[in-house]
Amino acid sequence: GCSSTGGRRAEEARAKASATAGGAVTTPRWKVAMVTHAGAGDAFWDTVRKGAEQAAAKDNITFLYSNDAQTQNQVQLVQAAIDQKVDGLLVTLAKGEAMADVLGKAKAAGIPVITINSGQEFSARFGALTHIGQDESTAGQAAGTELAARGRKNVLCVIHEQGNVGQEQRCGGARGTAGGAFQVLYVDGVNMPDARAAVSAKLQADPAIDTVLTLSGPMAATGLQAIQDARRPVELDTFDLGTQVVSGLKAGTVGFAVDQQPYLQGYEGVDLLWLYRSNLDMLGGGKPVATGPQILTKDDADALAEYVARGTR
Amino acid sequence: MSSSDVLVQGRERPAALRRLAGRPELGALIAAVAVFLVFAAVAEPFLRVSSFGTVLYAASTIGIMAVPVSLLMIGGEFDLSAGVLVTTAALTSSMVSYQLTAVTWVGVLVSLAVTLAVGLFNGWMLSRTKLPSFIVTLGTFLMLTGANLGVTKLVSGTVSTKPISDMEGFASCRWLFASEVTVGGLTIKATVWWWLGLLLAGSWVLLRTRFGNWVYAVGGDAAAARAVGVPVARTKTVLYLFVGFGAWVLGQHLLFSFDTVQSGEGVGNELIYIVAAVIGGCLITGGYGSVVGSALGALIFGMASKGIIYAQWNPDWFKFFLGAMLLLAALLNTWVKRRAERGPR
Amino acid sequence: MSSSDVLVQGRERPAALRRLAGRPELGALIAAVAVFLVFAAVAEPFLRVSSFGTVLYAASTIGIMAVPVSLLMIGGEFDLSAGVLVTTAALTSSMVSYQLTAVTWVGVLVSLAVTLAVGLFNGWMLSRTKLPSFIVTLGTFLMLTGANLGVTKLVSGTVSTKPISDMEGFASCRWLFASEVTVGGLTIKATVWWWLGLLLAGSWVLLRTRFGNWVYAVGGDAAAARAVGVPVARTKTVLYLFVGFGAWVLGQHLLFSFDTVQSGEGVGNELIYIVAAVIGGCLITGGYGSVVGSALGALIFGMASKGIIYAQWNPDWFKFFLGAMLLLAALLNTWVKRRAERGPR
Amino acid sequence: MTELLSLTGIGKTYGTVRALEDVSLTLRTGEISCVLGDNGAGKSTLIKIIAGLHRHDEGTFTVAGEEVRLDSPRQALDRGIATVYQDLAVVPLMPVWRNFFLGSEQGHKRWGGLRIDADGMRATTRRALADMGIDLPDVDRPIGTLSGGQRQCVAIARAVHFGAKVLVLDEPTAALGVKQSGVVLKYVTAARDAGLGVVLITHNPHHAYLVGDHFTLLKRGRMAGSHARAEIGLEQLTTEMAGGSDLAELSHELARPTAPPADLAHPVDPAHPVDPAPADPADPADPADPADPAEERPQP
Amino acid sequence: MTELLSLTGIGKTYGTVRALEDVSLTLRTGEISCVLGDNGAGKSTLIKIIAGLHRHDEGTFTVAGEEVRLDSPRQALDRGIATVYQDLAVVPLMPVWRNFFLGSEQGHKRWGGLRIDADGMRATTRRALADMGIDLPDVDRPIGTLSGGQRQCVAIARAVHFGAKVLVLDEPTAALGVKQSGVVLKYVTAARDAGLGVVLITHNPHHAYLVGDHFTLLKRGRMAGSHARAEIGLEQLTTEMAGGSDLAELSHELARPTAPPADLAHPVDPAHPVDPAPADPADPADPADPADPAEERPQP
Ligand SMILES: Nc1ncnc2c1ncn2[C@@H]1O[C@H](COP(=O)(O)OP(=O)(O)OP(=O)(O)O)[C@@H](O)[C@H]1O
Ligand SMILES: Nc1ncnc2c1ncn2[C@@H]1O[C@H](COP(=O)(O)OP(=O)(O)OP(=O)(O)O)[C@@H](O)[C@H]1O
Ligand SMILES: [Mg+2]
Ligand SMILES: [Mg+2]
Repeated sequence: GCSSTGGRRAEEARAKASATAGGAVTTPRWKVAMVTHAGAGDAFWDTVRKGAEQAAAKDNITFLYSNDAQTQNQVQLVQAAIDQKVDGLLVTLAKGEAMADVLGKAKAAGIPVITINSGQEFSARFGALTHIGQDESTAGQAAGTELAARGRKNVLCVIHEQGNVGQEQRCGGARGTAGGAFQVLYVDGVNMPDARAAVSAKLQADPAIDTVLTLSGPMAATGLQAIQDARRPVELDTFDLGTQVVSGLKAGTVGFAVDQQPYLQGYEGVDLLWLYRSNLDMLGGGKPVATGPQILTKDDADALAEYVARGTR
Repeated sequence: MSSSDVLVQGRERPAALRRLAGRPELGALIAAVAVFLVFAAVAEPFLRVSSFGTVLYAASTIGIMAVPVSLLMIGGEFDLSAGVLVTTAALTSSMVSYQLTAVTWVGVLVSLAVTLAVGLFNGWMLSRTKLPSFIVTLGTFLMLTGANLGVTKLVSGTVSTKPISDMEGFASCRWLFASEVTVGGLTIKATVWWWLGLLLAGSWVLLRTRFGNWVYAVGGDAAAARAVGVPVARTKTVLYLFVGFGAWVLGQHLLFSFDTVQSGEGVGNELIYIVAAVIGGCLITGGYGSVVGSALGALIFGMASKGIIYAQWNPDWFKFFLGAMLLLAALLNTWVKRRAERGPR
Repeated sequence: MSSSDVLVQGRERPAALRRLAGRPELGALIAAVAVFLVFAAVAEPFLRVSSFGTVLYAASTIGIMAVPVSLLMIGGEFDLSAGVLVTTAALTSSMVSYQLTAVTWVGVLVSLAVTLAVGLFNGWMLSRTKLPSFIVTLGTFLMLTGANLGVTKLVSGTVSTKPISDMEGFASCRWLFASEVTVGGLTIKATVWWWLGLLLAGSWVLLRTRFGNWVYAVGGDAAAARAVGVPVARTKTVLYLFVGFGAWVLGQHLLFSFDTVQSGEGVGNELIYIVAAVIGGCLITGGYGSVVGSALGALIFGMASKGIIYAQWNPDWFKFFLGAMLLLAALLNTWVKRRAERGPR
Repeated sequence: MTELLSLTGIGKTYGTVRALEDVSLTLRTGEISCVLGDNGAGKSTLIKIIAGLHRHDEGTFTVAGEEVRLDSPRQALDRGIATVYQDLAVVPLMPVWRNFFLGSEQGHKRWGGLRIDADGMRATTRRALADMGIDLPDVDRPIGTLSGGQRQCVAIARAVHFGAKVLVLDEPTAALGVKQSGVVLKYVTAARDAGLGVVLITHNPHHAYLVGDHFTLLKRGRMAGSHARAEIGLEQLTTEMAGGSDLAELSHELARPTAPPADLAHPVDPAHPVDPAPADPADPADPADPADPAEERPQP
Repeated sequence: MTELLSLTGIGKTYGTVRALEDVSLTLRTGEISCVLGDNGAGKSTLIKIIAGLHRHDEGTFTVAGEEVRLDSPRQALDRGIATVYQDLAVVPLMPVWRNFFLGSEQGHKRWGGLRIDADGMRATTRRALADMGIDLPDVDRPIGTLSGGQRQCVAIARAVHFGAKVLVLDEPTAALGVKQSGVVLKYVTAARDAGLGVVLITHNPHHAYLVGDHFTLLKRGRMAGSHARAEIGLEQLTTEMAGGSDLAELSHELARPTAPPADLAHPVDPAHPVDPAPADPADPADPADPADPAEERPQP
């Protein structure tokens, strides 16, 4: 049987107007590789990649993407990109020092490098042209400031990948500026029922908690469920976006979201490499380019909904 | 024939006592009680009724899979793909319903067909190639992980599925897979009923049917079982189908309770299912164990992982405590079993 | 005694042929060649000398651990803590040197002591408690994962260690564990030499020493081995010490090549080591396998995982391809072995 | 006497080992066919082909006149061939009664045979074992904790209990005590009398001659002789089994306590053939050797 | 004749099963002590205690005058006790020669014994097996691919090869053919003559009486008799082993082809005790039964 509501048909109806125009550049077909420290199937990184792919399509660039969460594997992937003699390299520097050697090799091979997302402090040192992104600590601090402004007294920061530097920095930054009590909870981000039970357990154990801060869109959705389970008036705030975050913002169940515009990081990374190769341009003269943090609230929800549903915000 | 002519082979202690001591789950039961007592003592919120619901929910989401996984282990095989298969089930159901704009029940049924097909594939590969199940299901595990991501991106354009809560049939599916009832402060989720049902069915099949006898036999000594006419390949394949069924149930719960599904989920959970089975008394080499034990294993895991949170121990050391708890539970388990076997003096 | 009086038990084909066919690694060798040929055909960059260095490096970081892990598997046991133990080794070395402001060699030695102690703990728990190694090392795995994080946070305040490249001894340590030589475009990292050394040593010990004989025996039938006087517990403990040693080597490489260490890493690698061993012909149940095979397994894994990158296949499907390659390699492996055993007609 | 089984020119190779070559055997209803031979002669291999555990590489194998190539023991069982293997084919961790009924579980009537009748199966097992002189009050014990002979008894009792048209026994009395051996031989003759065909492997020529109707001798995988009972006497059979070498000579050597241990390398001297002791097949009242009842069965 | 082993009042319980109770045994140099008994009587259990595989729960166990409680077979081996187990204790996947030397590997001199002498070990294995009448050109085959009897021969050859002061054998001849059985008995007597003590378990009273100096009878875990050779004859031994029940009667029944299969439930009729056949122990020239050389060994 068919469903008369929702589903693909509804989406198609909504998206009738949208159309994409093909760009036309005259540069030869270059090859750009992006190597990130993302785990597989991470929505945030998917958005980064979408931006990069869009820019590559526009700039007549062959775009190669690879990712691995482990330092040594990410280094090997960068090396593999160098072996493939790419024309440009985009790298995340979540594990700063570890990349020093291999980026030196890229430099020696004459490959221009731009760092994205994390690792602003290493970028120039390792000879990158520029850095596009946002320091996780800075984002955390922005979240903390917002929490303080909203008068949250007791915050629970949910880290869904234990030992992940970026997530630690987000929580760490927020702890620094939030003012009130601040706790951390580790959950298993690939086991949502368990994560949900863990957060509700924590809420049951500590009645003082008045805010849950999650670090990704999907975890925000799980956090909302946990709050429901715990039957307590707890506010949920989050980093990054997602369909459920936007609908949460709209409905008022999500207080605010800290966004760093992942699409922009990917898009600008590729585009700047293209500009550099075709015209030796460099945005900001090589100074780091910030893509966030941006605090989004109920007011922004309506405007964002369409882009989030499309997977580009 | 006079009874004196019959050799009495040694003299035996009362059989009932020995039978209790020989039950694979006795140790797990005592370990579960011990873990409960520990947290009851150190974590005041642990004893609240509402907390009990949370722990039960956590245990049930492990336990639903631990039932077929323990049966499979008694049958002498592993399934490393069990964790991601749950995600596959949820993704399939969601994407089929969404893309066809069909009543969600269509997706639910297609999803069942897919999980059973994966189980069939595992069983078929195992019996045809004679490869160890560790390798076969590791292959399936990697392929499913890749396919979950690849297909989702291909179909949805993103790494997660689109919400389907506004579709027809969602409410009834949700009722079946993700509803909850609250009785006197205790919230019981649908997964708990499913768990209970699977537990009873699995236990009955194992202990009271001819198929259960075969499961023990193929795990204990496949060559001997084959020699007396047990269809070894078919038995193992059916066990993989069970795992597929369990993954389907849990996958539907995942979908209808969270509305959207991330394609990267489920990785690593297969180990937790195996742990639950082993803590519950299943031998890793097969041929021994019980379904009830796996439920106790799931309960221990659920209590330990949530108990640490209720007790508010330093979260940095969470995994450390969890590992220590598991080790202690397993130790207590074997100690009890050995004591029981030795019997009263 | 006349020779006619001696029973010839069946008539046998030339032993040399049978012996080659009986080698556990024959199938893995052919599978490795096949994987190489596939990527040589589809991925142009794969055949470059520099790429060869990258693949070799990737293989060596798996292979260093696959050597002791395969020995352990031949001895009939698992080690799920092998992956995080590598991280523990790197963390310990870094933090000890940094906190004591000592020559890095101090940290390196303390780290060796720690990894060996973990190996000893695993072996001791195994033999004292008679728990399956799956459970024991899963406990160690969780505890180490927790301790890696907990101790690092306690000591460094963050989840990664501080850089130590400006400390005394770093250069010489780096030379030993993380240097590289380039010969005609081919860059060979220190790990490759370590791998080769461990491979030769491991293979020699397994095939040519009394201890190697014991390893086969305790894995093949621990009760029988015990009955003829083999010190089963001691043999297994020594195998765990080997794993500790391998983890120490790889951990030092990570530290001295990347300068800082993330405390959350290493999880999941233990499965890759086991896969390398199994693809290389080790039986999951113990008693059969070879060290050289584990090296071929590591090579297959390294070639497949990097070959997919060189071939520029859709990264979304990376795991899918990897799983398919592994399954095909394992299939080819068994097919070859079965053909070889049947012999020429 | 209809033909139950017939093997013609059977050959089997394990990898590089040639275990059987050109072996033929025929079994009819109400007949006991004994297979004899030295260690490693290929007896178990022959049995495994009949039982469907291995496929033969050469020759033809017909069951009830139909040529077959058995792929699994199930097929053999379905054709009425029940087997006791030398390595027993029991699952050590399973309780005795589950092992007893494994593959032929007994269903409850009420549940349409789906639910097994555990109590009934326990009782049957206990009874079948008691009939063999093994009183095991607790048939819930894992069979791995039984003694070697007890396990053997379970395997034999199982095959006899479910035995259909052909009963195949691989050295059933090897691990058995005097009494149990007698019981097993009694089962064998009872099965024959009930019209079954029996293939019996044993190293004990007395046991063989006591019950056998036909004797097949294997040597290094080949047939070294095939005799009907009428054609051969116990002495001749014993001599052929021993490969023509002299075991009485051995008794001599054993009797010499001064025999130097260095002599160990040449235990059997083939140069001194002797005539084995003649048995007394005539007098049924003559109390037979209790361990090896050498009494001849009168021809019906 | 110094005392090698002495067990007094030994008891052993497995979980809830009482396998041994108040059993005593003494072994001196140059003596063969036979342990006899029905299936499940506790013979293997007794052997396992001597071999260090199980600890005894009650009683005292002294080796060379010193009271011991062996924790591992290694300790027994170090005290010079070599054992052949009923379940053989071989590792199926390992090559024959590695199994042969397992636990007693032979080192190369040049490497300070660290490196094993594989070729030497192969040659020794081949030789030791050939001595038993098993010619195995390829000792690199996994031992699991050998026939049951071949495996038994490897286990026996191993114990004999490394045998020190005490040789313990659990039903060594059960799976063996006529020739191999003879070889094994010859080894046993040679070991005795070399001054070793031997504990021998067998179901074959002829084998036992042929070589034994002392006979211990077990019944349901208790001693049912303990006799020096001088005190007991073959007939009496056989009767005691058979538990006093009548096996000749069985022969009668076997001889009746009309015996109804329903009778299967009562195979042994205890009501008809008979006198077993008298053996002729006097005449060494009398050619003995080749399968079961019943000839008596003259007292030294
Ligand atoms: N591991 C065990 N656990 C429990 N019971 C056992 C175990 N091993 C043996 N038994 C029991 O102990 C008793 C004696 O067994 P044992 O193996 O010593 O007999 P046996 O005299 O060697 O018999 P057979 O001649 O059949 O080999 C038997 O009742 C047996 O079932
Ligand atoms: N699975 C196998 N792989 C290789 N060779 C085998 C295998 N099974 C048996 N053989 C060999 O085949 C030959 C015949 O073995 P089989 O087991 O049939 O002998 P048997 O007559 O039963 O001997 P026994 O009386 O000792 O049991 C032997 O040489 C044996 O080593
Ligand atoms: Mg045989
Ligand atoms: Mg025994």
